[in-house]
Amino acid sequence: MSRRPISISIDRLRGKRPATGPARRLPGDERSCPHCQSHFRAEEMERNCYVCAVCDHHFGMTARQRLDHLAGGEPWEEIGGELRAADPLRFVDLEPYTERVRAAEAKGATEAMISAYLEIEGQPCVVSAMEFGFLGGSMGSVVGERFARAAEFAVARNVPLISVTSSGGARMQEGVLALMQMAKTIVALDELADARLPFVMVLAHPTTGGVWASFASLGDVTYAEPGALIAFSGPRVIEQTTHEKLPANFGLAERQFEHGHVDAVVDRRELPARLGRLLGILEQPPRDESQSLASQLAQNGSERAARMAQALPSLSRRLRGRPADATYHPSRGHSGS
Amino acid sequence: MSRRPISISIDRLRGKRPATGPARRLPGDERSCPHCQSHFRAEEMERNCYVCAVCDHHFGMTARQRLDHLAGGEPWEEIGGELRAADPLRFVDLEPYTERVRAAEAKGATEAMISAYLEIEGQPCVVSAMEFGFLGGSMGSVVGERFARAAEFAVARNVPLISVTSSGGARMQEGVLALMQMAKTIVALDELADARLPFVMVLAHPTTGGVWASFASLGDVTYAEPGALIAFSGPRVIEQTTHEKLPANFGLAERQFEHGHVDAVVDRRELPARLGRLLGILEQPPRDESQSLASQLAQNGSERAARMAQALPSLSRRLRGRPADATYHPSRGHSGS
Amino acid sequence: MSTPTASSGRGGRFVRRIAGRLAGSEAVPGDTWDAVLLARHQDRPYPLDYIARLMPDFEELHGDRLKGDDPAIVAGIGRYHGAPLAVIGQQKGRDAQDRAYRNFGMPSPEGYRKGMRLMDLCERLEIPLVTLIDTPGAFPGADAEERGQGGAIARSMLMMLRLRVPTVAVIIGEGSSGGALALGVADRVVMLENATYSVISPEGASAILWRDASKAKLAAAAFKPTAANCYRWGVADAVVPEPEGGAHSAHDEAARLLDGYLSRTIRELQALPLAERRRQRRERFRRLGAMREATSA
Amino acid sequence: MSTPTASSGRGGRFVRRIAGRLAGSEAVPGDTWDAVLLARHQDRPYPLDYIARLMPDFEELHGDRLKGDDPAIVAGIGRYHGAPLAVIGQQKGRDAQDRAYRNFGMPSPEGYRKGMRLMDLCERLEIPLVTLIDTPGAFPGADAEERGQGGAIARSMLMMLRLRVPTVAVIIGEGSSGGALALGVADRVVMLENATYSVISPEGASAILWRDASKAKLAAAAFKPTAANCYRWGVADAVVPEPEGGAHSAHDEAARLLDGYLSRTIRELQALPLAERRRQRRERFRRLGAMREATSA
Ligand SMILES: [Zn+2]
Ligand SMILES: [Zn+2]
Repeated sequence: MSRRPISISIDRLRGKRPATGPARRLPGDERSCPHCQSHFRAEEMERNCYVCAVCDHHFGMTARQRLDHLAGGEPWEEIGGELRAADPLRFVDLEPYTERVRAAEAKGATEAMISAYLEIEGQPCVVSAMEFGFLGGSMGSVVGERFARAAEFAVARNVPLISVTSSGGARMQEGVLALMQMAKTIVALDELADARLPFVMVLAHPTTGGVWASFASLGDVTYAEPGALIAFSGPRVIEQTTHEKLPANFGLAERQFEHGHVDAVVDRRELPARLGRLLGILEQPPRDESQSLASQLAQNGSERAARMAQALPSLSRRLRGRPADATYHPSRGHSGS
Repeated sequence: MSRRPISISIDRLRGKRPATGPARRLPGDERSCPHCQSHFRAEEMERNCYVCAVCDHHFGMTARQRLDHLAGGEPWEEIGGELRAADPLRFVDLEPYTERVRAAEAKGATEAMISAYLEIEGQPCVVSAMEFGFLGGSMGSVVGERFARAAEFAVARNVPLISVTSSGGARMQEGVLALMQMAKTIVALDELADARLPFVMVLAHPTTGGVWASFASLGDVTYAEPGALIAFSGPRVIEQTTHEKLPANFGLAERQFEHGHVDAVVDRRELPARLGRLLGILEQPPRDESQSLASQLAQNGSERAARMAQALPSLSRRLRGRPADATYHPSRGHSGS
Repeated sequence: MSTPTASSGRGGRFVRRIAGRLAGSEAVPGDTWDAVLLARHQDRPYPLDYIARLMPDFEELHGDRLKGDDPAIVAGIGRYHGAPLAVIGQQKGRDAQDRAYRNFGMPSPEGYRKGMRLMDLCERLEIPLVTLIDTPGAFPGADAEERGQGGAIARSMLMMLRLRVPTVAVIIGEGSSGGALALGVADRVVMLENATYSVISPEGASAILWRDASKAKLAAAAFKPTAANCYRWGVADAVVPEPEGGAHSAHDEAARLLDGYLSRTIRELQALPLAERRRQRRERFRRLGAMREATSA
Repeated sequence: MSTPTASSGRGGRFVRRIAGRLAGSEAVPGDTWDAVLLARHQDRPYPLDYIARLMPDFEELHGDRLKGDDPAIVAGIGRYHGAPLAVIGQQKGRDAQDRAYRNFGMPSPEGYRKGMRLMDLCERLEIPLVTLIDTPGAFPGADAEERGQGGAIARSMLMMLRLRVPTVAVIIGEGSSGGALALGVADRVVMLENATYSVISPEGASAILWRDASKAKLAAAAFKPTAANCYRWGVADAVVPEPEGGAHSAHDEAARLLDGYLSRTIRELQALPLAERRRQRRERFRRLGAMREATSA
């Protein structure tokens, strides 16, 4: 595996962004909820993590908003931020790919994924967050590369990798090279697995196509946001191909949970705490400390058990006559292991 | 793993069996087919591999008949034949377990499975065949042990393992020790896997309960005989527990094939040829011979391809300008690897 | 034919695998049915009761990534004595509604496959595994059969056998049939004092062997499925004491007693080299059984 | 913004991953739609046609051991040059009835899981694997989605990436979308001369990008999915020649030409140490892509 030096643009820390950076304010001063028609001002939206305060509808978030939210407003360190889309096919559909990219970049994002090193509730980790606003969050070469570098960075720092997806799938304008990014993300996860590091997925609306059919399906633990569409083929393609009438909740997070593809549907406002707790659970103690700690605690556990066992005269009768070394004797001390 | 010396009773080779051995003739002179009511004499049955010549119904076979059939009438070498059932629980239901075993042994079989070393169509292998006539082919300690020794024998001789099942499940009269035989068969298969040896299953009627839920489900390749019932819970238990009305073909080999649990439904009369061919396919060439053989044949293949490529002037144009070492050049000789 | 206590007899000699253990004192016969009732007591702690006490930080995982999520099996990862620990357990319900939801602790293939998904996670992230076994058996349904109930159980056993991380199986209540053993192929298999482990439920055996559904007590006495007997047979490696009066009477205390055994055992297993742990695990299940050897065929 | 052929330009410099290859001659533009039609020619050999010619002794395996058997994917083991070889391929039907039976070569999750079952067998028995790719994509059905189409594809890729045995993926016809790549994560990826490999079918792209179902030719020209282009981009490691006139005109010859490549390549891969083979396989997919680097943010 070729390991390029990992470049970090620390000039992109929160608060130091250029004025031409991502819009911190939503266009206009208000947004209305597509579900319940409630109106919210931009600062109300931000305060409530872009969730409707009335009906809990989860609005889209930019990648930067996502990283800020997970980092609890603390700065984060971008990984692979210098990468930009190229146009290997010189692709033109209704307009040239280069023009589409230029227009997307002009809105402030540099690509459809930002990878960053940060802390969630005190747990250091790497997060790759997708940006649906950049060409539909489509996965081209830069997304694949930023994801791979995120995994490699996580391996280098020995921290878990988290990804928040929001994507229409592979970026068609990069042709078969976009398809190959699916495999690239798998390679990255395999390296992460070699390092015994966890990979946690957060499926935001929408997670479809080649993103769902690659790394987004492979979380050790997989959360989804309420109402997120999660599918390989979107509802329109399915209805056109098979002439099936799809249920209204087809592919939504809640239904994917029922079908066993998601561990939990988690409200975005609870996500940092939930992720922080999970990373805490998964943290491996340093090898040596682990053994001594385990030994200590086991000793404690055994002493408590021994106290309890005083009240169990019936047990010793039942266990009588057995080879001592194979039996659990709560009243006996431990030999060092 | 403790490796007991493997004991082989070669005095049980075909033709040398004591008169008190298994009945080579079926009781009475005829049997009638339960499906089409046709009548057959015993020698007709044997000639047609105990398959109804009219409707192809597969009758039951004893383990010895099965081994004779697979070995093409050639002798086979029993493995673990000295093992006999014990009565660890001193179990009594409507009659004592010891009496049931005594009665079953009196009919000629020594237990519900015979393991043997033999050749199928010239392919040496170990076969464990079950005997439904011995307490419903139930798996007790002896069946587990004979299966495990079969796998260990296969490892020692570096040959594949085949099993033909016909069983009602675990032998209840041996209690939880019978249950443990399921795990024992799994251990045996894991040893076989360590030795990179194939395990081929033949599911005969019926394969149910703990046998289906252990080794019988784990064939690298799994054949089933037509009409064989294959299930963890039998139809009666299911109907009593869930009050479901089961379809007539519930759990039958053909339906299990549809549900993806069986590779092929194979007529018994074709079984030896089919198994022989499969073992031939799976046979690993000796390491060194493999490489030289492969090298030789690849050379041949390449020469043929080179001849063909003469007719392909368009190809060389299309491939022009590429780095030579990454391209397939049929017209070029091979460098040794 | 010889009986197990006779070391020689007509036509064979006893293979002394379990003879040493059987020579010990017999179980007290009257206790058997009581043990069956205690093992199934509706106030007995279930996996989530132990988990809540042993691991306040616990993340339950859901779904087999194939078809669905089976509430009869709970699976997840928690923080245990300063390190991650994975738990898979069969979960019965306590009230009528919950019992139906949990399908009376009878897992479907999806449940075992959820467990295997967690085993895969354990393997990759090097997390030890504890299974908590309490089931009347795998669910006997036509759909479950067609989705591969037998294969799910078999593969679960194989996967447990192959795991490179330390594993402990605890029979916390009723361990019946292959549906229990599917989670029972561990480095150490232990039973709570009042747990039972058997090839079939007494009711099932009664219907099949006695052809009379009312002979469950008789069947229980015949199977002798108590912890003490399973220990004698080598099926259980240890018996973990319950609070006086049974685990149902004091969940906290039951959890503390289990904690003492588990924390010590996981530490001991982690101290073993991988190859030795796997050798022991295989050997443990390879040797179980009781049989004679015929002197002549 | 720079274009790929310019090595420097406004705001960035070109990352030279594929620049060397792209500097070669462009594909002949008129060939693209012909290649699409040829790749889908109904007389083109399908996996079972190659298998019958390369491995007269072949055992097709069926079923995913979970839910069913998918006829859109064929999988099995055969005797190839004196040793076992496993093959997984997408199988289209030739006549109307067979096409419907094979679901037009669009696999369901069961198909990929049948493939993974075979990969597991390859791993355990040390049997090399060849995949034969020919699909318009994975089946877009609601049931397939609910049974985990996305996860099946992802896991198939991961499993191929992790295999310890030599693997070769051959695009024999139409390689479209993740449904094709699911079988394409191999040590060597090669394309037949008239095969195509693309992120989406021209028709799909036409409907989505041009919002007009009739622009498939335009889409094909834009995607440039030919073997020659895929080779230039590093997506294909080699191009295997077809008989003059195309593989559909001479199945035997097409099989012989493939045989020459496969037998040599499997032998070469077997000669590599495992660690080196896996390193190469990872590196192969790790490096694919084309991008710029911004000099300043
Ligand atoms: Zn709202
Ligand atoms: Zn008949």
